[in-house]
Amino acid sequence: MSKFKSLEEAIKELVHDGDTIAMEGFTHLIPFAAANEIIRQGLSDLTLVRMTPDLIYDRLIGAGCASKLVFSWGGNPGVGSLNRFRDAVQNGWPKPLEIEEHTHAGLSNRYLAGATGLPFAVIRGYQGTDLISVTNNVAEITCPFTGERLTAVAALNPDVTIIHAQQADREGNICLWGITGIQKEAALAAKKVIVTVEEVVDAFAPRSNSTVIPSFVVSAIAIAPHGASPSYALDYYIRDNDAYIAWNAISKERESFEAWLVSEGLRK
Amino acid sequence: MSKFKSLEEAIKELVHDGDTIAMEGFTHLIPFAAANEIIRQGLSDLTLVRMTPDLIYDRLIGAGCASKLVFSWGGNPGVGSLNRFRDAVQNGWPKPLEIEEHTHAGLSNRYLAGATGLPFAVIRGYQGTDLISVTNNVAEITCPFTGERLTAVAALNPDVTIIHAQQADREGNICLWGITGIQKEAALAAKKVIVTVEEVVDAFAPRSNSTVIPSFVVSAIAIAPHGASPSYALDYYIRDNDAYIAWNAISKERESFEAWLVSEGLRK
Amino acid sequence: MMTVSAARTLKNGDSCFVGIGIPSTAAILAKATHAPDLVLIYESGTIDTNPTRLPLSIGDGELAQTALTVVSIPEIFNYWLQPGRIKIGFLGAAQVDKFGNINTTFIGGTYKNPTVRLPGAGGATEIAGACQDTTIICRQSTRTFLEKIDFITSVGYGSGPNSRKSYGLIGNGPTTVITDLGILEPDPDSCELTLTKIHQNVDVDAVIAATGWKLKISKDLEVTTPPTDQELLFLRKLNPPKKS
Amino acid sequence: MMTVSAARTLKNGDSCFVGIGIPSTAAILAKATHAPDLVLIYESGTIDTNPTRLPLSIGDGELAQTALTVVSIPEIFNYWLQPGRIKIGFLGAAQVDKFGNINTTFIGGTYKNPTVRLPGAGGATEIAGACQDTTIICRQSTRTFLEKIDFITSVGYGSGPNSRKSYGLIGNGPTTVITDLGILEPDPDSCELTLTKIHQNVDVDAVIAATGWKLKISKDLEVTTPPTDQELLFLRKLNPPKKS
Repeated sequence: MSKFKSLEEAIKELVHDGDTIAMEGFTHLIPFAAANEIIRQGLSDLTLVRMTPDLIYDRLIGAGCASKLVFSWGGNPGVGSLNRFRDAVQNGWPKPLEIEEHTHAGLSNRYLAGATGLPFAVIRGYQGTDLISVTNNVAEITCPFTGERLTAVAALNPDVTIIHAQQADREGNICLWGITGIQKEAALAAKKVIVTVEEVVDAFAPRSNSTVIPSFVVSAIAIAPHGASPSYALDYYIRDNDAYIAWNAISKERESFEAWLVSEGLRK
Repeated sequence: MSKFKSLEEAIKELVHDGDTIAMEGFTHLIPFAAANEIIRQGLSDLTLVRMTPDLIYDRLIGAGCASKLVFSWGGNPGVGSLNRFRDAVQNGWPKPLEIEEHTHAGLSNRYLAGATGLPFAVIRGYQGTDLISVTNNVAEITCPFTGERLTAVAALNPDVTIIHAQQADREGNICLWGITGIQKEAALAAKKVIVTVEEVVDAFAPRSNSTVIPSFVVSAIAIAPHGASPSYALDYYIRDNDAYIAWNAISKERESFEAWLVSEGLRK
Repeated sequence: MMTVSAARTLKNGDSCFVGIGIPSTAAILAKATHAPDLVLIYESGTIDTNPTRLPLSIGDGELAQTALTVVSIPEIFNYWLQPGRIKIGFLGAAQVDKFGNINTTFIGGTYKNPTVRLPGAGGATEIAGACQDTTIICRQSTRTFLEKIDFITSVGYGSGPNSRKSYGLIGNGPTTVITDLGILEPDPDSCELTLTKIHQNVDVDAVIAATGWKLKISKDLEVTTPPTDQELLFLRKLNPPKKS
Repeated sequence: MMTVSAARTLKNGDSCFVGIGIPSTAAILAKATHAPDLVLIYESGTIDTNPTRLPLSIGDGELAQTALTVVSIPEIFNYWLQPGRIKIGFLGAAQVDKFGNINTTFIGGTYKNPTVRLPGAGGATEIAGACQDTTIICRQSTRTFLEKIDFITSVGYGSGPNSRKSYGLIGNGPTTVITDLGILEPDPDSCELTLTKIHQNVDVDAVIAATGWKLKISKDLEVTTPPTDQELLFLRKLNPPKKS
């Protein structure tokens, strides 16, 4: 009953066609290895949730794994646009992509509501924007004490959340540090949690701003060194910025993207 | 314009009769030195807010500083009752004490709402209890997505929050660790924040679970070594459990309590 | 015997929300004996603690220093307790009624003018609401086990089988009540607390006499197993040295 | 010049919510020159960072390693931005209207069938709502400065002076708009963006021609001070080495 599995096994056992999956990591610790495995296994009809779709979802969308995207900022950070995302939204290629679009505060609070076992969370936001009219899962709510009108966002509870962390210990507890983003909330909101890690250690060292996720809320752990590359893992490796820049050319045309899928062994 | 002041100055400048003040620290880092200074300065008509009134508010209540108490658990932890609190509630001595009573989740979420700039927070709780009928600042709220009925608690924004921390750095940033309780939320909910610290250091060492509060939200810092005693400051000193036990006898009778006030130099 | 019975309700691998006193002792005992992988969680924010001595308070430094991680108070309640992640919660009580509702607020008089003012809710209300199962630990007498309690601080089964759902409480409610006389469990249909186990050398009539409502007795009433030597030895070791 | 103008809007001791690109460069420049105690906060959760090079992304490791503290995403938005603790926020824009409302969602076509799909809101909507003051940085042309924008992603002054209050937005709104041609500020009564400063060697008619609405010109129009040698030197040093 060990939670340690190969990445292939973990994805095969826990992720299914049609699932809602969240893969989080805010510019840091993005679970690229797990995403590649999802493409390799040819999963389809996924609802993909992620604040910043980034290269990782550009790949999944271009590979045809997704039917819906829930997100709050869809660019190639520091570089420009996400070409496969744009091709899907603008031209429906390789298949139509339904989108549900939020602000960062809105989507992070959808996870927060999910993690706290509530059906919604309250924020001050969205009002006056055109987002309200195009986005589901946002509603007005009135303060029962002051009468003030605020915004409610519906809880998000993914079928599976996948994150990458620097370390697991031998009991299957998880430790990540540096920019820890929305990983804890995304994990705690999910029905199942897969974590890929750089390495397994005997004990976690004291570190500022580290986040520890206890084993008892984790479904499976896969050891995946460099599993966040081309993003970075603080104290392990830096961001491969050339890969981010190169992605612009790779993803620009459908043909160059498909050639890349084959060259990476993600498609035969 | 330094934020470093003597404790006497900090209390004199920032705390006034009639204020709502929160002094937090969950069994750990309880700001006893600051409370003694409030008694010494003879402040009155305070609304005291604290999850666990503990010995610290038993003293302030017995000394007649408070007209109202907002709390969620009023005992002498590990020992028994709070005698001055009971005398005020049961007999109105030394003056009547209005109480507003919550659960831990309720009161901590009142702080949370205050810290996040919202007029209320939502929890799953209170329903079915008799607390609802005796406590203000609790109301039913309906989820706009599911129709589920939940509980809203009103934001709490103290005039002043006072906490004790292990360290400040020379720029006035604050670091506390170990059990960090509700201190961050209580501080961020307040209009003004006073922090007493064990010592000033050049830089904070990396530590698991440390909480750092940036200088720009702190109003005043007073160096007060042993300022949390008889509670404890992790890595500085342990809880003086004898003092907790002794408090039961000191606080038992009005006379013994008043003699204690004089003997500690808190009253002439 | 209450401590040992409480410890035995904990299974290896469970997560357990622990308070100070008997619950802490029971949880540490369980972890030292049959449930080494028990995950202890305290409302002070310490998750997966491994205390080597009895904590003086719920926020003892020992708990922080031996914990896997320590989180803030809003996090422990909002992220960990409220969503129902925790398997077992322990609760004490000043008064209990036949539906396992608990009073820890006041005894006698009125709320505004109580005869005895008690500490209040603390974390108990949410533990009672959100833990998957709760275990109540309370000495049994006609002063504590009442037909009607003075104040409902924490909800058990409310006024019967449908109450918890109508209140939006996600946990199962009090599945075990451990007293100095025996163990009560809710009737599967009516949710009324029923005597299902009795401690050695205790008379059933004594239990009935110590109960403020007409106590129902399970037809499969069992006698609890007395503490083992291992359990007693460990409890003696754990008992903190008395100061003079 | 946009970078230098942006840097100059920052005062020593201010707190500033920074994005990547010109805002980051401007903030680092300000901190290195006239505002050493500027507190830089990024939406990735890094508070009081002191980067020694330009970050590659908003979540660059450099920002975490030089920060006073790093917090989670929900905390940075809910605890720090939403309550209005942050003095200045920087915003970019694909389209701006005369009330400083911003579009970063799509250009042309409809929301469901856009001609050009842009990244979307990110943190901008809340920065626009909750920072005490916001500074918009955007090149000025008739493609970007429009009478009517395709989508309101982030609210400036809405449809005029009372809009922000009715939306519950607690910040003051866009107090400065910095372009490659000059600086626009809201009229104190109408909230309409008005040209108040012009960069050296730029013609007022050129600014009017680059604006999609009938641009008002302040009667106290000033010329901005050109970058100083110190500012230029620092910017050259900061420019990251190009990779071949």
